[in-house]
Amino acid sequence: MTFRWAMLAPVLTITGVAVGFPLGYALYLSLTDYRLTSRGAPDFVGLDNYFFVLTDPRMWNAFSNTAIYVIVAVALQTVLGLAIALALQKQKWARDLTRAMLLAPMFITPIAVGLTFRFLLNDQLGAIPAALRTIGISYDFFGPSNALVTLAFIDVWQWTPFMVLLLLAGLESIPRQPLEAARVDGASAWYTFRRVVLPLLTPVLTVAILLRSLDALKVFEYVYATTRGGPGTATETIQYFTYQTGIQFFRLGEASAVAFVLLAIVMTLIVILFRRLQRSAAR
Amino acid sequence: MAEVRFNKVRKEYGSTVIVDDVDIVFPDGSLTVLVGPSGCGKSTSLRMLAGLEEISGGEILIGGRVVNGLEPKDRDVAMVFQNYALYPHLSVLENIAFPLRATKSRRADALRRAQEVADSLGLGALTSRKPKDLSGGQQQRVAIGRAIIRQPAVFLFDEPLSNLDAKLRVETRFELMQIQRRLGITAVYVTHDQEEAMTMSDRMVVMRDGRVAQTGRPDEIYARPNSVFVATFVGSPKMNIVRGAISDGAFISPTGSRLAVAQAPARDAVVLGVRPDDLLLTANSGGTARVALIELLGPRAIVHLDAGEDRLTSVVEADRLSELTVGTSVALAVRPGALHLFDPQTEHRLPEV
Amino acid sequence: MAEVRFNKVRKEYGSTVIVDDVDIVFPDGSLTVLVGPSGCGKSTSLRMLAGLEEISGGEILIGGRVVNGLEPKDRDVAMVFQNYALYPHLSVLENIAFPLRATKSRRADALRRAQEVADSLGLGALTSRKPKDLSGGQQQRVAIGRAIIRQPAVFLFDEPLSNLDAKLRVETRFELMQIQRRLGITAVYVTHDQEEAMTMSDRMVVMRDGRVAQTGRPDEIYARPNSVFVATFVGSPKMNIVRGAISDGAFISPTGSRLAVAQAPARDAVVLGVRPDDLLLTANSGGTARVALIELLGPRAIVHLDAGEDRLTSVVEADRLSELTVGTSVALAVRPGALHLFDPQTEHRLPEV
Amino acid sequence: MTRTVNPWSVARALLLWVAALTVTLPLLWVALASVKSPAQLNDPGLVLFVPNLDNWARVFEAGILEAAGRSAMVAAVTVAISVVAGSMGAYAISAYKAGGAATRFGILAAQVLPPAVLVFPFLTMAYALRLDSTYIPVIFAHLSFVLPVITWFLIGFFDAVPRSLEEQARVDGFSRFAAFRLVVLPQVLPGIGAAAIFGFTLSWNDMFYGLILAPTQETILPVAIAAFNTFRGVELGAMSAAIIIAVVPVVIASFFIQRRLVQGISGGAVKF
Amino acid sequence: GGTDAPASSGLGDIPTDTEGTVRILMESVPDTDIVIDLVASFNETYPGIEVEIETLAFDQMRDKLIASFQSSEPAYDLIVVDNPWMDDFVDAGFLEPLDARIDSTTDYQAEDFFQPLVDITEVDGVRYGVPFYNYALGYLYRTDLYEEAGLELPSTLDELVANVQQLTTSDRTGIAMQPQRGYKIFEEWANWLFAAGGSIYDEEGNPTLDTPEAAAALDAYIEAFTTAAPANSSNWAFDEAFRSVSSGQSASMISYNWNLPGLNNPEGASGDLAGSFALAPMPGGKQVLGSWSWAIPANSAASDAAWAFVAWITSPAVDVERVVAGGAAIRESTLSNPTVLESGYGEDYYAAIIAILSDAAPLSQGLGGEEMIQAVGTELSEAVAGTKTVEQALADAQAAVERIQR
Ligand SMILES: Nc1ncnc2c1ncn2[C@@H]1O[C@H](COP(=O)(O)OP(=O)(O)OP(=O)(O)O)[C@@H](O)[C@H]1O
Ligand SMILES: Nc1ncnc2c1ncn2[C@@H]1O[C@H](COP(=O)(O)OP(=O)(O)OP(=O)(O)O)[C@@H](O)[C@H]1O
Ligand SMILES: O=P(O)(O)OC[C@H](O)CO
Ligand SMILES: [Mg+2]
Ligand SMILES: [Mg+2]
Repeated sequence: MTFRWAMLAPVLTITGVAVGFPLGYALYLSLTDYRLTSRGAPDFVGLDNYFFVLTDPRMWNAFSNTAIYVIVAVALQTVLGLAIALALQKQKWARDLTRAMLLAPMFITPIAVGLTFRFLLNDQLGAIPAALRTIGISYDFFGPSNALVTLAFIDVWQWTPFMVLLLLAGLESIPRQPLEAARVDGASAWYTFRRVVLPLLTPVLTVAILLRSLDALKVFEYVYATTRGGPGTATETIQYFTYQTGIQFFRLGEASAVAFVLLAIVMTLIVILFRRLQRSAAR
Repeated sequence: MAEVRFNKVRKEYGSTVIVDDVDIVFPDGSLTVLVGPSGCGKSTSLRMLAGLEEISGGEILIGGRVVNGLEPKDRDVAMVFQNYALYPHLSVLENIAFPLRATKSRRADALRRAQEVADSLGLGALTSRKPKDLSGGQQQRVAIGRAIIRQPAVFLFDEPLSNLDAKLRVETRFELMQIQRRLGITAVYVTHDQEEAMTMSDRMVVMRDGRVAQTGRPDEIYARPNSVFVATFVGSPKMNIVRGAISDGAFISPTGSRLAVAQAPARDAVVLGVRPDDLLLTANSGGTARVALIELLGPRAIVHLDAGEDRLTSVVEADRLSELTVGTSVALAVRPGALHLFDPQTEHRLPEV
Repeated sequence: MAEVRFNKVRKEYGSTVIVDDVDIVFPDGSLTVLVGPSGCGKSTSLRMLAGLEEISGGEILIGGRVVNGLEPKDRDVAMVFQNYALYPHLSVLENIAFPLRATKSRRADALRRAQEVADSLGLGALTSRKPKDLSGGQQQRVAIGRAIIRQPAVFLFDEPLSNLDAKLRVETRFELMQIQRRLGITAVYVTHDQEEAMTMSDRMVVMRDGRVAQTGRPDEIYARPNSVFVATFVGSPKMNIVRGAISDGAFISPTGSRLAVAQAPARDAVVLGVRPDDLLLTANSGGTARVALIELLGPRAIVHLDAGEDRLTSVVEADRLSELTVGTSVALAVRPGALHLFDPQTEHRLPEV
Repeated sequence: MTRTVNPWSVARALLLWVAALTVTLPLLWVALASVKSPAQLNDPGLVLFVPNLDNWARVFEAGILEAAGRSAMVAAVTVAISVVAGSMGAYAISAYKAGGAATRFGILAAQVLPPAVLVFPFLTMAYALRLDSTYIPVIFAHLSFVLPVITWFLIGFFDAVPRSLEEQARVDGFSRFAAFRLVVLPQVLPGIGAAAIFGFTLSWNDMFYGLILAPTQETILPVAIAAFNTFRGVELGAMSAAIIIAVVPVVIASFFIQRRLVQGISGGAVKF
Repeated sequence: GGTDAPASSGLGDIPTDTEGTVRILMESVPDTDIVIDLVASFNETYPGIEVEIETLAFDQMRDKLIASFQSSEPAYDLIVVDNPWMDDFVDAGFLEPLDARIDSTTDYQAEDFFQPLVDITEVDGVRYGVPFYNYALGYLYRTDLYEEAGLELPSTLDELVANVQQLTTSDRTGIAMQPQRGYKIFEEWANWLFAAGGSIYDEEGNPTLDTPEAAAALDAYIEAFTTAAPANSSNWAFDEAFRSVSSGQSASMISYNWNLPGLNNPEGASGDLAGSFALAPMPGGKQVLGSWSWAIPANSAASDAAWAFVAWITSPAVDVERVVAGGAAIRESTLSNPTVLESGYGEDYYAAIIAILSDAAPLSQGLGGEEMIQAVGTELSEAVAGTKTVEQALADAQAAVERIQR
């Protein structure tokens, strides 16, 4: 139908240019030895970059750091977001104010959030360790075993509001009747939540988790503002790794290969997820 | 199995009173229908009984126990919602089993009982389907299954049939009555469809604007509605209501239409009600009414009449349509003994004479 | 004002045939009702006529012109959807005036015309409201106003009344007929409610599984349904259908129930149909049927009977209920001349004898 | 009627209080930092002091308002284009199933690509088309992530609009596009508002593309904020003032729009 | 590309009636602000040359600079180059050789620049830049605390460790360190390496990180970090360390020489502590050198005008003005100039700087400087975090540098 394509044309054109072109270009670069400091046409090296990065333990370390980060951050956001959304849904008093306030963190540029927490969590200069010390706790927020989790917490601080926003919307779109039916059927609040609310929220939850995970995968600013990937390589994430390889070390061909490895992994996960969703929707 | 009682029950939202000092007794084992126009407070009353709405005043008793403060789960009631409120993510069997599982029965036991209930409702073959793959009537039976599995003290039904098409509605209505009678559980049934109310109920409570307008057996209410409101609300096609005066065995409206009313005492100002089935027509060129439109309903037809400025309807046997066509002048009479008279001010029924 | 014609119209979705070689003529100025059970292809037919669905085969003609390839806007039709499809962001007046915007009328003219239409529909006082602030009946009239403002060649109605409650449905049905007759515009009206079809139509087209089952005047179809399907579909309560044999003025079913059928010729295997109004009961201790349940409908009652393994219904006058109570044994007879006989194989009507 | 204190509602209130404090305390700390002198900044416990507005003066002098203006402009243009193209595309995908179900997830996938890799293609394009002294390259780069997200958001909203509205308009005599514009679009306005605001924050918060692609000398807000993170230390006071400037208008706006935001989204954006 | 860039005259003395616009990308630091303030006086000599300076924070500036090299059109006419980039930029042909200009500029006195700074501008014997300012490191300490504890300045690494341990009390630590992974830890630790008698490269330019001196330096570094540095500070960089010292929570730090005026400024972060800070070379006398150099991009659209500005601002006379205003030293003569000694930050300070700059070496040599610094910095951080042994980390660092050099 021509109307359909005419309506789709602007998006297709713009994404074709704004996404398709850079994507294709980056794909091409990933097959060359392109360096930012080389000015001529780069040499075609086939899959060499891919072989190189796939055998580079630093990349896999960055992948696993990123995976841990995403899982910890998104899991916490989901649980907290759900709890807060549930609480907000029932709240009557000062509703707009509370909600507006709770949404504030997502409107701050992430680099600023990272810097703010770098100081808030500073053991000698920051308010939070100072407060913890008054109750006798000393915690090394950026120590080797804690730093990655600390970064995930910063992500939780900034992006739980987004979860709250989506889940609140999801909760408010759950039909009231099954919930009332469950009450009359004698179910406790917990049982109702587990067996009725949660399953009905699943589609929204899936979408929210997907959106957040895709975004959390891009973690760069917090690392950059606080640990620069350290101690050691404990907080080196895939985006930080790509940034260093591509821009700081000028090896854009290699960095592009990393990007496409990441894309392939994420696409695979999305396709699996999408299949499962389709199957569960069909059931 | 319990008697249910409303004692001066009130419900307010903010400053608006939705249900106002309602007193009703629902005898043990009876099927009582709450009926009334849209927005009159039927659902609200039912939901207060279920525990889904707080009660603003008065008391509700189930089996002699005041339940005002109790959670729904502590009231031992089961409810069928207007739109069934099935759990969309659960299968038919799991839907039916839900109340048992919620009250901590063992899973296997609950599913076995649910299978029995499903079989008894003719859902045996559909137990693994999801609600969206069922027709309206089947969904309705699942909702009933879920209500009966727990053998509660009271059944609550909120317009359970209104989403079904006409044919299915008649069939399901019949099944529902059979189940209620078999189990003997007190049932409260809400509908705005007076036909449903008439055909189903042991007792009928007609509500209007948050108050009880009339309570009684359906045939009693049909025969002796206590107000113009009840008179027009109950019965279909609805009762003809005209204002005028009676003298010399005839009712005359200000606009000149005339109805023969044998044996009625003379009155200056009165509201007269006559059911379409009781409005008798005779083709008569001197008649004060004219046939405006005829709707054929198979064996009978509804004849719409222009009588002065009043629009009246009469139900006639289809075989009389040869003498009655659009435009025919007719004389009107009220079937003897079928006259309803109301006070023109209060619109209350006048004492019979 | 135009005649509408379906010539061998087909509709396929993928490999499933939804509408199959349908031939219908909708005479100029007539109101034709398409009726049939849910899913039989009524809406699809109407939507092909409107131009909202592509036609897979055959031709549709409006006023003699083949419209197959045309966009809806080029067909000069107006349609009222089941859910009214009022534009939620526009006021009543703007909703009604909306189609005139497409014809590039001046805004002031359009609004003046819309006001006239609104007045004529009794919506004059509501013109600045938004659709959500209207009752169902009022919304329905806005939808009609929007359809009539353009004075199209053809009106299309897709179950326009099914969202209304029973009372309103009857009233609005009446208004709709009046408007259509006044304007004299060809109208095609889709419903699954056979009562609506019976009361409204000049011509009735009964559909089943994408095909036309019977076409004719409603009274003709009611009186002489050409198949078991049409017989049970048209008329309420639905026609009793039993299988058995006729001999000696009586019909006997295999399970032993018996109906007196005067003047019917003997037959070995036959399907017998009798409308509940034509099934006569006599309390008789030797009767083959038993009263199972009685539903009171005011002046009449529906009596449900167990007759062998058949479940039959009969409509009786309410005053006979004194002799008939649940459990009473009754003898059954078919009102003379009211017998319908069908072929047990094809389920087609048998030729009258 | 006596009501016992419900432990759930106590837990709920507690949770909300903790959440509110968790969100606001860091922000309050930032606000406090913005009126501290360099020496006072070294004392995190310092709450009572004579505030000074030096930091504020500094950020205003440094042109933070101009930077915010540029950011707002870039975000507004990005969002405007995204909304127009996105709503048309989302409608085509929703109503006409254009592209199939895979598109719905597919458009999101490119989101994970590192800006560090994508920025050079954009740059090459900007130079090739001689657009490097305009905001067009930044806007394009922002479109690469804002447009898919907005489109994706809107699909759900269009799913929630009954098809019959559009069909009604077509039988009322309108072309498909007119039906879309006059009838369907007004129904999803809340959704468009929600998506626009979300898209706005995405663009508003981006630093990297803005840094590389925006015209020389004309920094956008996140770059200006990040510029306080120098090799010789973080200018905490000035940065705090800049953060407040970036956040307060948006939070005030969200006070007014959050209700519509939630309603808009519950209209279907999160269904698929 | 360089093809369409306007031909450079290669001249040293640029006529004062030269017209043109010089677009410069610089890091936003106080030294840049001083340059900006001097532009007006430059225009008194060269009224036809407009100087446009864009300033960005370090990382932003680096990204933007590299991006600008991708342009076929000249984006900047003059840039400042940090030492690790010099070889890469030259190798890529981004920079114009300046020997001819330097040598033909009248009264320029190029030999007066501190030699280590000049070395950085030289690649394969050709000069591609002239010094802008140095950021050599030194030991910054609290004189009052040293006195109070009766301590002498350390002359060996062991004394340094012992001193900072002794300066550590319940509410103060002896030294604020900067073990943040990457650049920071390497920049700091290299001073310890020099103090231990080690070096980063041998004479041939091969890395020498896997040596006993390096191990001793790293052991000492870790010991000081665990015993005399603030708790939980493993992500600390310059900012945290500076705040710790300026707020009196730490007694000393190893940092850029020009921090001293800032620490002693009563308006600054030190408040009441201002005046009690002093600067000394590292024990053993050798420290890490950093330097920014002016350089002209090969595709500069106004290379003559750019050189006019560079030659002017680095000329002996203007350099005095710049240093008096607080700019970091590049010329020996400036530090003995009477005006500087009178109106600057004190003779001791300048003496210390002369000492520091006379024995200082940069972190990297040759290509891949940035990557080399990051790689070593990562291994050092592993050792401090305890995720690798000292030996392992140094061996890995050595291997990494060898790999990068290849
Ligand atoms: N939460 C509420 N706040 C304010 N008014 C309400 C609320 N819920 C219901 N009402 C009002 O209470 C009145 C009674 O509502 P109720 O649902 O009981 O009517 P009903 O008799 O069940 O009508 P229907 O036949 O349409 O279901 C209505 O006028 C309705 O608008
Ligand atoms: N887009 C479609 N794809 C496949 N099948 C369809 C589609 N639309 C309708 N159908 C099928 O076509 C058949 C006829 O549908 P139609 O809507 O015409 O029925 P109807 O007679 O109007 O029923 P109802 O009374 O329920 O409105 C149904 O079986 C329906 O499932
Ligand atoms: O310019 P500075 O003195 O802030 O420091 C520059 C860095 O050390 C460059 O590597
Ligand atoms: Mg209700
Ligand atoms: Mg239909």
